[in-house]
Amino acid sequence: MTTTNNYMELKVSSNSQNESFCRVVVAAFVSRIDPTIEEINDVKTAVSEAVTNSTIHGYPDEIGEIKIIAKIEDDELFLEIQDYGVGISNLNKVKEPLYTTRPELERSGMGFTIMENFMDSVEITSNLNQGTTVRMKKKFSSSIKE
Amino acid sequence: MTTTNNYMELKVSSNSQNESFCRVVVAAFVSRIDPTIEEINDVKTAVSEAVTNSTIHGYPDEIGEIKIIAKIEDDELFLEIQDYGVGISNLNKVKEPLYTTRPELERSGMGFTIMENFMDSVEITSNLNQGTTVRMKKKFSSSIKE
Amino acid sequence: IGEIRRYLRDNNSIRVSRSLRDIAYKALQIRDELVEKNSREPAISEIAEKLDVSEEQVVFALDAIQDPVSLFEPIYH
Ligand SMILES: Nc1ncnc2c1ncn2[C@@H]1O[C@H](COP(=O)(O)OP(=O)(O)O)[C@@H](O)[C@H]1O
Ligand SMILES: Nc1ncnc2c1ncn2[C@@H]1O[C@H](COP(=O)(O)OP(=O)(O)O)[C@@H](O)[C@H]1O
Ligand SMILES: [Mg+2]
Ligand SMILES: [Mg+2]
Repeated sequence: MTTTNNYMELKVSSNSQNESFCRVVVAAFVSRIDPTIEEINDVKTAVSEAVTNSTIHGYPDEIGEIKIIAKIEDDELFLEIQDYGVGISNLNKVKEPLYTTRPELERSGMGFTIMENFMDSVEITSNLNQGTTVRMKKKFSSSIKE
Repeated sequence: MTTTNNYMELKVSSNSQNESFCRVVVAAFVSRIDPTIEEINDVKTAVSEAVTNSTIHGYPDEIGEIKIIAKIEDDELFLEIQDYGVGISNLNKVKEPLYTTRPELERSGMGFTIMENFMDSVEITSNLNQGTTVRMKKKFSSSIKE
Repeated sequence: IGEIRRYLRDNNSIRVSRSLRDIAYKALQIRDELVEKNSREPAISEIAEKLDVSEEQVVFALDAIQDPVSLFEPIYH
Protein backbone atom coordinates (compact mmCIF):
# COMPACT_ATOMS: atom_id res chain seq x y z
CA MET A 1 0.00 0.00 0.00
CA THR A 2 1.45 3.34 -0.94
CA THR A 3 1.25 6.38 1.24
CA THR A 4 -1.01 8.30 -1.10
CA ASN A 5 -4.63 8.57 -0.10
CA ASN A 6 -5.73 8.30 -3.66
CA TYR A 7 -5.08 4.62 -4.03
CA MET A 8 -7.23 1.56 -4.54
CA GLU A 9 -6.72 -2.10 -5.21
CA LEU A 10 -9.47 -4.39 -6.45
CA LYS A 11 -9.48 -8.14 -6.93
CA VAL A 12 -12.18 -9.93 -8.85
CA SER A 13 -12.58 -13.18 -10.69
CA SER A 14 -12.26 -13.28 -14.46
CA ASN A 15 -15.89 -13.79 -15.34
CA SER A 16 -17.45 -11.58 -17.94
CA GLN A 17 -19.87 -10.02 -15.45
CA ASN A 18 -16.92 -8.43 -13.73
CA GLU A 19 -15.91 -6.43 -16.80
CA SER A 20 -18.63 -3.86 -16.41
CA PHE A 21 -18.10 -3.92 -12.66
CA CYS A 22 -14.38 -3.13 -13.01
CA ARG A 23 -15.18 -0.36 -15.45
CA VAL A 24 -17.58 1.31 -13.03
CA VAL A 25 -15.23 0.87 -10.06
CA VAL A 26 -12.43 2.65 -11.88
CA ALA A 27 -14.85 5.31 -13.11
CA ALA A 28 -16.11 5.83 -9.55
CA PHE A 29 -12.54 6.10 -8.31
CA VAL A 30 -11.60 8.62 -10.97
CA SER A 31 -14.75 10.65 -10.37
CA ARG A 32 -13.07 12.27 -7.35
CA ILE A 33 -11.16 14.49 -9.77
CA ASP A 34 -14.38 15.28 -11.60
CA PRO A 35 -13.19 14.46 -15.10
CA THR A 36 -15.10 15.20 -18.26
CA ILE A 37 -17.35 12.55 -19.75
CA GLU A 38 -14.87 12.12 -22.53
CA GLU A 39 -12.03 11.50 -20.13
CA ILE A 40 -13.97 9.02 -18.09
CA ASN A 41 -15.17 7.19 -21.19
CA ASP A 42 -11.57 6.91 -22.38
CA VAL A 43 -10.58 5.33 -19.08
CA LYS A 44 -13.59 3.02 -19.01
CA THR A 45 -12.86 1.84 -22.54
CA ALA A 46 -9.22 1.14 -21.69
CA VAL A 47 -10.20 -0.77 -18.54
CA SER A 48 -12.71 -2.81 -20.51
CA GLU A 49 -10.16 -3.76 -23.11
CA ALA A 50 -7.53 -4.76 -20.57
CA VAL A 51 -9.94 -6.71 -18.34
CA THR A 52 -11.46 -8.43 -21.35
CA ASN A 53 -7.98 -9.46 -22.47
CA SER A 54 -7.22 -10.97 -19.08
CA THR A 55 -10.57 -12.74 -19.07
CA ILE A 56 -10.44 -14.30 -22.52
CA HIS A 57 -6.71 -14.47 -23.34
CA GLY A 58 -5.15 -14.69 -19.88
CA TYR A 59 -7.57 -17.32 -18.58
CA PRO A 60 -8.86 -19.06 -21.71
CA ASP A 61 -9.91 -22.26 -19.92
CA GLU A 62 -10.46 -21.30 -16.31
CA ILE A 63 -11.65 -18.56 -14.01
CA GLY A 64 -8.70 -16.72 -12.48
CA GLU A 65 -8.03 -13.61 -10.47
CA ILE A 66 -7.70 -10.14 -11.94
CA LYS A 67 -6.17 -7.35 -9.89
CA ILE A 68 -6.66 -3.69 -10.64
CA ILE A 69 -4.64 -0.98 -9.01
CA ALA A 70 -5.52 2.66 -9.52
CA LYS A 71 -3.68 5.66 -8.18
CA ILE A 72 -4.20 9.36 -8.65
CA GLU A 73 -1.32 11.74 -8.19
CA ASP A 74 -2.15 15.37 -8.82
CA ASP A 75 -4.03 15.20 -12.10
CA GLU A 76 -2.57 11.94 -13.35
CA LEU A 77 -4.11 8.48 -13.19
CA PHE A 78 -1.97 5.34 -12.94
CA LEU A 79 -3.72 2.10 -13.77
CA GLU A 80 -2.42 -1.42 -13.46
CA ILE A 81 -4.38 -4.43 -14.63
CA GLN A 82 -2.83 -7.76 -13.78
CA ASP A 83 -3.66 -11.41 -14.32
CA TYR A 84 -1.87 -14.62 -13.36
CA GLY A 85 -2.78 -16.43 -16.53
CA VAL A 86 -1.02 -17.91 -19.55
CA GLY A 87 1.07 -14.85 -20.40
CA ILE A 88 2.06 -13.52 -23.81
CA SER A 89 4.78 -15.21 -25.88
CA ASN A 90 5.15 -12.67 -28.67
CA LEU A 91 5.12 -9.42 -26.75
CA ASN A 92 6.54 -7.44 -29.66
CA LYS A 93 3.53 -8.20 -31.85
CA VAL A 94 0.52 -7.70 -29.61
CA LYS A 95 0.38 -3.92 -29.95
CA GLU A 96 0.11 -4.14 -33.74
CA PRO A 97 -3.32 -3.09 -34.96
CA LEU A 98 -5.46 -6.06 -36.07
CA TYR A 99 -3.07 -8.57 -34.45
CA THR A 100 -5.06 -11.23 -32.62
CA THR A 101 -4.43 -14.83 -31.63
CA ARG A 102 -8.14 -15.53 -31.32
CA PRO A 103 -9.71 -14.66 -34.68
CA GLU A 104 -12.21 -17.49 -34.08
CA LEU A 105 -13.73 -15.45 -31.23
CA GLU A 106 -14.22 -12.57 -33.64
CA ARG A 107 -11.69 -10.52 -31.77
CA SER A 108 -10.77 -7.37 -33.61
CA GLY A 109 -7.11 -7.28 -32.61
CA MET A 110 -7.63 -3.61 -31.75
CA GLY A 111 -7.54 -3.83 -27.94
CA PHE A 112 -4.07 -2.44 -27.36
CA THR A 113 -4.47 0.07 -30.19
CA ILE A 114 -7.55 1.42 -28.45
CA MET A 115 -5.78 1.54 -25.08
CA GLU A 116 -2.88 3.44 -26.62
CA ASN A 117 -5.25 5.88 -28.24
CA PHE A 118 -7.30 6.55 -25.14
CA MET A 119 -4.52 6.63 -22.58
CA ASP A 120 -1.23 8.55 -22.58
CA SER A 121 0.92 5.46 -22.24
CA VAL A 122 0.49 1.69 -22.20
CA GLU A 123 3.18 -0.70 -20.99
CA ILE A 124 2.85 -4.47 -21.07
CA THR A 125 4.93 -6.90 -19.09
CA SER A 126 4.28 -10.61 -19.32
CA ASN A 127 5.79 -13.95 -18.41
CA LEU A 128 4.64 -17.23 -19.90
CA ASN A 129 2.43 -19.15 -17.48
CA GLN A 130 2.86 -16.45 -14.87
CA GLY A 131 0.66 -13.75 -16.23
CA THR A 132 0.40 -10.32 -17.73
CA THR A 133 0.42 -6.79 -16.36
CA VAL A 134 -0.73 -3.75 -18.29
CA ARG A 135 0.25 -0.35 -16.90
CA MET A 136 -1.39 2.77 -18.24
CA LYS A 137 -1.20 6.46 -17.47
CA LYS A 138 -3.43 9.36 -18.28
CA LYS A 139 -3.27 13.02 -17.41
CA PHE A 140 -6.56 14.77 -16.82
CA SER A 141 -7.41 18.27 -17.83
CA SER A 142 -9.20 18.76 -14.55
CA SER A 143 -7.47 19.43 -11.30
CA ILE A 144 -8.38 17.78 -8.02
CA LYS A 145 -11.20 19.58 -6.35
CA GLU A 146 -10.40 20.79 -2.90
CA MET B 1 -9.63 -16.06 -3.51
CA THR B 2 -12.64 -18.29 -3.28
CA THR B 3 -13.92 -20.28 -6.19
CA THR B 4 -17.15 -18.38 -6.51
CA ASN B 5 -17.40 -15.91 -9.35
CA ASN B 6 -19.32 -13.54 -7.21
CA TYR B 7 -16.46 -12.36 -5.10
CA MET B 8 -14.60 -9.09 -4.77
CA GLU B 9 -11.93 -7.67 -2.55
CA LEU B 10 -11.16 -3.98 -2.28
CA LYS B 11 -8.36 -2.20 -0.44
CA VAL B 12 -8.34 1.53 0.10
CA SER B 13 -6.79 3.99 2.48
CA SER B 14 -8.82 5.32 5.38
CA ASN B 15 -9.42 8.83 4.14
CA SER B 16 -12.93 10.20 4.19
CA GLN B 17 -13.07 10.46 0.40
CA ASN B 18 -12.86 6.70 0.23
CA GLU B 19 -16.00 6.23 2.30
CA SER B 20 -18.27 7.17 -0.54
CA PHE B 21 -16.08 5.25 -2.94
CA CYS B 22 -16.41 2.02 -0.90
CA ARG B 23 -20.14 2.55 -0.74
CA VAL B 24 -20.45 2.81 -4.53
CA VAL B 25 -18.19 -0.17 -5.14
CA VAL B 26 -20.23 -2.46 -2.92
CA ALA B 27 -23.47 -1.09 -4.34
CA ALA B 28 -22.25 -1.68 -7.89
CA PHE B 29 -21.18 -5.19 -6.94
CA VAL B 30 -24.55 -5.97 -5.39
CA SER B 31 -26.37 -4.71 -8.47
CA ARG B 32 -25.74 -8.10 -10.13
CA ILE B 33 -28.37 -9.70 -7.92
CA ASP B 34 -30.76 -7.09 -9.17
CA PRO B 35 -31.93 -5.46 -5.94
CA THR B 36 -34.32 -2.58 -5.55
CA ILE B 37 -33.02 0.93 -4.89
CA GLU B 38 -34.17 0.51 -1.32
CA GLU B 39 -32.16 -2.67 -0.78
CA ILE B 40 -29.13 -1.01 -2.31
CA ASN B 41 -29.52 1.94 0.02
CA ASP B 42 -29.63 -0.36 3.05
CA VAL B 43 -26.35 -1.92 2.03
CA LYS B 44 -24.78 1.43 1.25
CA THR B 45 -25.73 2.77 4.64
CA ALA B 46 -24.25 -0.24 6.41
CA VAL B 47 -21.03 0.02 4.41
CA SER B 48 -20.77 3.72 5.16
CA GLU B 49 -21.16 3.15 8.88
CA ALA B 50 -18.56 0.40 9.01
CA VAL B 51 -16.04 2.23 6.84
CA THR B 52 -16.57 5.45 8.79
CA ASN B 53 -15.90 3.55 12.00
CA SER B 54 -12.63 2.16 10.65
CA THR B 55 -11.65 5.61 9.43
CA ILE B 56 -12.32 7.59 12.59
CA HIS B 57 -12.17 5.01 15.38
CA GLY B 58 -9.81 2.40 13.91
CA TYR B 59 -7.27 4.92 12.67
CA PRO B 60 -7.80 8.00 14.85
CA ASP B 61 -4.35 9.47 14.27
CA GLU B 62 -3.15 8.01 10.99
CA ILE B 63 -4.22 6.87 7.57
CA GLY B 64 -4.44 3.08 7.44
CA GLU B 65 -5.71 0.40 5.14
CA ILE B 66 -9.31 -0.75 4.97
CA LYS B 67 -10.19 -4.02 3.27
CA ILE B 68 -13.65 -4.89 2.06
CA ILE B 69 -14.66 -8.34 0.94
CA ALA B 70 -18.03 -8.94 -0.65
CA LYS B 71 -19.44 -12.25 -1.74
CA ILE B 72 -22.77 -13.24 -3.17
CA GLU B 73 -24.13 -16.74 -2.77
CA ASP B 74 -27.54 -17.29 -4.29
CA ASP B 75 -29.50 -14.31 -3.04
CA GLU B 76 -27.38 -13.64 0.03
CA LEU B 77 -24.69 -11.01 0.43
CA PHE B 78 -21.71 -11.51 2.75
CA LEU B 79 -19.77 -8.40 3.62
CA GLU B 80 -16.56 -8.09 5.57
CA ILE B 81 -15.04 -4.74 6.48
CA GLN B 82 -11.64 -4.93 8.11
CA ASP B 83 -9.10 -2.49 9.49
CA TYR B 84 -5.73 -2.98 11.15
CA GLY B 85 -6.17 -0.16 13.61
CA VAL B 86 -6.48 0.29 17.37
CA GLY B 87 -9.16 -2.34 17.93
CA ILE B 88 -12.05 -2.30 20.40
CA SER B 89 -11.52 -2.90 24.11
CA ASN B 90 -15.11 -3.13 25.27
CA LEU B 91 -16.63 -5.28 22.56
CA ASN B 92 -19.71 -6.07 24.64
CA LYS B 93 -20.76 -2.42 24.78
CA VAL B 94 -20.28 -1.13 21.25
CA LYS B 95 -23.56 -2.43 19.87
CA GLU B 96 -25.57 -0.57 22.51
CA PRO B 97 -27.55 2.28 20.98
CA LEU B 98 -26.04 5.68 21.73
CA TYR B 99 -22.79 4.16 22.98
CA THR B 100 -19.85 6.11 21.62
CA THR B 101 -16.29 6.70 22.73
CA ARG B 102 -16.01 9.87 20.69
CA PRO B 103 -18.83 12.16 21.84
CA GLU B 104 -16.52 15.09 21.17
CA LEU B 105 -16.77 14.33 17.43
CA GLU B 106 -20.53 14.52 17.78
CA ARG B 107 -20.82 10.86 16.95
CA SER B 108 -24.31 9.53 17.47
CA GLY B 109 -23.33 6.12 18.82
CA MET B 110 -25.88 4.64 16.43
CA GLY B 111 -23.52 3.10 13.84
CA PHE B 112 -23.87 -0.54 14.87
CA THR B 113 -27.56 -0.10 15.61
CA ILE B 114 -28.06 1.14 12.07
CA MET B 115 -26.02 -1.75 10.64
CA GLU B 116 -28.09 -4.25 12.62
CA ASN B 117 -31.26 -2.64 11.40
CA PHE B 118 -30.31 -2.61 7.74
CA MET B 119 -28.57 -5.98 7.54
CA ASP B 120 -29.71 -9.42 8.70
CA SER B 121 -26.74 -9.99 10.95
CA VAL B 122 -23.69 -8.07 12.18
CA GLU B 123 -20.71 -9.75 13.83
CA ILE B 124 -17.74 -7.88 15.24
CA THR B 125 -14.36 -9.35 16.02
CA SER B 126 -11.56 -7.16 17.30
CA ASN B 127 -8.12 -7.34 18.88
CA LEU B 128 -6.46 -4.41 20.60
CA ASN B 129 -3.83 -2.81 18.39
CA GLN B 130 -4.48 -5.38 15.69
CA GLY B 131 -7.73 -4.19 14.27
CA THR B 132 -11.40 -4.82 13.82
CA THR B 133 -13.48 -6.89 11.42
CA VAL B 134 -17.20 -6.44 10.90
CA ARG B 135 -19.05 -9.25 9.12
CA MET B 136 -22.54 -8.67 7.85
CA LYS B 137 -25.08 -10.69 5.93
CA LYS B 138 -28.20 -9.77 4.04
CA LYS B 139 -30.66 -11.84 2.08
CA PHE B 140 -32.24 -10.14 -0.90
CA SER B 141 -35.84 -10.53 -1.84
CA SER B 142 -34.87 -9.70 -5.42
CA SER B 143 -35.96 -12.03 -8.17
CA ILE B 144 -39.19 -10.07 -7.90
CA LYS B 145 -39.26 -10.08 -11.65
CA GLU B 146 -40.94 -13.00 -13.27
CA ILE C 1 -10.39 6.25 -34.03
CA GLY C 2 -9.20 9.83 -34.34
CA GLU C 3 -12.49 10.70 -35.91
CA ILE C 4 -14.48 8.94 -33.23
CA ARG C 5 -12.52 10.79 -30.62
CA ARG C 6 -13.12 14.12 -32.28
CA TYR C 7 -16.82 13.36 -32.43
CA LEU C 8 -16.86 12.36 -28.79
CA ARG C 9 -14.90 15.41 -27.77
CA ASP C 10 -17.49 17.76 -29.27
CA ASN C 11 -20.21 16.18 -27.21
CA ASN C 12 -18.46 15.12 -24.10
CA SER C 13 -16.66 18.04 -22.59
CA ILE C 14 -19.29 18.19 -19.85
CA ARG C 15 -18.16 17.09 -16.41
CA VAL C 16 -19.10 13.62 -15.27
CA SER C 17 -20.61 14.95 -12.08
CA ARG C 18 -23.31 16.68 -14.11
CA SER C 19 -24.09 13.78 -16.37
CA LEU C 20 -24.35 11.45 -13.39
CA ARG C 21 -26.92 13.71 -11.81
CA ASP C 22 -28.89 13.69 -15.07
CA ILE C 23 -28.86 9.89 -15.20
CA ALA C 24 -29.81 9.70 -11.54
CA TYR C 25 -32.80 12.01 -11.85
CA LYS C 26 -34.00 10.09 -14.87
CA ALA C 27 -33.56 6.85 -12.92
CA LEU C 28 -35.68 8.15 -10.05
CA GLN C 29 -38.33 9.32 -12.50
CA ILE C 30 -38.44 5.88 -14.13
CA ARG C 31 -38.60 4.26 -10.73
CA ASP C 32 -41.64 6.35 -9.82
CA GLU C 33 -43.30 5.45 -13.10
CA LEU C 34 -42.64 1.76 -12.55
CA VAL C 35 -43.87 1.86 -8.96
CA GLU C 36 -47.09 3.39 -10.20
CA LYS C 37 -47.47 0.91 -13.03
CA ASN C 38 -46.59 -2.29 -11.16
CA SER C 39 -47.39 -1.34 -7.57
CA ARG C 40 -44.01 -2.55 -6.40
CA GLU C 41 -40.44 -1.35 -6.21
CA PRO C 42 -38.69 -2.02 -9.52
CA ALA C 43 -35.41 -3.91 -9.64
CA ILE C 44 -32.30 -2.03 -10.72
CA SER C 45 -32.27 -4.00 -13.98
CA GLU C 46 -35.68 -2.68 -14.97
CA ILE C 47 -34.48 0.89 -14.53
CA ALA C 48 -31.18 0.17 -16.29
CA GLU C 49 -32.98 -1.33 -19.24
CA LYS C 50 -35.18 1.73 -19.71
CA LEU C 51 -32.18 4.04 -19.45
CA ASP C 52 -30.04 1.81 -21.66
CA VAL C 53 -27.09 1.84 -19.28
CA SER C 54 -25.63 -0.91 -17.09
CA GLU C 55 -27.00 -1.74 -13.64
CA GLU C 56 -23.70 -0.67 -12.14
CA GLN C 57 -23.94 2.66 -13.90
CA VAL C 58 -27.42 3.31 -12.47
CA VAL C 59 -26.14 2.56 -8.99
CA PHE C 60 -23.12 4.80 -9.49
CA ALA C 61 -25.29 7.64 -10.75
CA LEU C 62 -27.77 7.36 -7.91
CA ASP C 63 -24.94 7.54 -5.44
CA ALA C 64 -23.92 10.88 -6.87
CA ILE C 65 -27.14 12.53 -5.70
CA GLN C 66 -27.63 10.98 -2.34
CA ASP C 67 -25.62 10.47 0.75
CA PRO C 68 -27.25 7.88 2.97
CA VAL C 69 -24.84 8.61 5.78
CA SER C 70 -25.98 12.16 6.01
CA LEU C 71 -29.44 10.96 6.93
CA PHE C 72 -28.06 9.74 10.20
CA GLU C 73 -24.79 11.53 10.67
CA PRO C 74 -25.31 15.03 9.43
CA ILE C 75 -22.34 16.38 11.30
CA TYR C 76 -19.37 14.27 10.33
CA HIS C 77 -17.72 15.02 7.02
N1 LIG D 1 -3.86 -10.62 -20.59
C1 LIG D 1 -3.43 -11.30 -21.68
N2 LIG D 1 -2.98 -12.57 -21.54
C2 LIG D 1 -2.54 -13.27 -22.61
N3 LIG D 1 -2.52 -12.78 -23.87
C3 LIG D 1 -2.98 -11.52 -24.07
C4 LIG D 1 -3.43 -10.73 -23.00
N4 LIG D 1 -3.80 -9.53 -23.49
C5 LIG D 1 -3.56 -9.58 -24.81
N5 LIG D 1 -3.07 -10.77 -25.17
C6 LIG D 1 -2.64 -11.17 -26.56
O1 LIG D 1 -2.51 -9.99 -27.34
C7 LIG D 1 -3.32 -10.08 -28.51
C8 LIG D 1 -3.81 -8.71 -28.92
O2 LIG D 1 -4.68 -8.17 -27.98
P1 LIG D 1 -5.74 -7.09 -28.42
O3 LIG D 1 -5.04 -5.99 -29.13
O4 LIG D 1 -6.57 -6.71 -27.25
O5 LIG D 1 -6.62 -7.86 -29.52
P2 LIG D 1 -7.73 -8.97 -29.31
O6 LIG D 1 -8.11 -9.03 -27.85
O7 LIG D 1 -8.87 -8.50 -30.16
O8 LIG D 1 -7.13 -10.26 -29.78
C9 LIG D 1 -4.41 -11.07 -28.14
O9 LIG D 1 -4.96 -11.70 -29.29
C10 LIG D 1 -3.65 -12.05 -27.25
O10 LIG D 1 -2.92 -12.98 -28.02
N1 LIG E 1 -13.32 -0.08 13.50
C1 LIG E 1 -13.32 0.29 14.80
N2 LIG E 1 -12.16 0.41 15.48
C2 LIG E 1 -12.15 0.80 16.77
N3 LIG E 1 -13.27 1.10 17.48
C3 LIG E 1 -14.46 1.01 16.87
C4 LIG E 1 -14.56 0.61 15.50
N4 LIG E 1 -15.85 0.60 15.16
C5 LIG E 1 -16.53 0.97 16.25
N5 LIG E 1 -15.72 1.23 17.30
C6 LIG E 1 -16.12 1.63 18.67
O1 LIG E 1 -17.50 1.35 18.81
C7 LIG E 1 -18.19 2.52 19.22
C8 LIG E 1 -19.61 2.50 18.69
O2 LIG E 1 -19.62 2.60 17.27
P1 LIG E 1 -20.89 3.19 16.54
O3 LIG E 1 -22.09 2.43 17.02
O4 LIG E 1 -20.64 3.22 15.09
O5 LIG E 1 -21.02 4.66 17.13
P2 LIG E 1 -20.13 5.96 16.80
O6 LIG E 1 -19.30 5.66 15.59
O7 LIG E 1 -21.14 7.04 16.55
O8 LIG E 1 -19.27 6.20 18.01
C9 LIG E 1 -17.33 3.66 18.74
O9 LIG E 1 -17.55 4.85 19.49
C10 LIG E 1 -15.93 3.11 18.94
O10 LIG E 1 -15.53 3.22 20.28
MG1 LIG F 1 -8.48 -7.42 -26.69
MG1 LIG G 1 -20.00 4.81 13.87
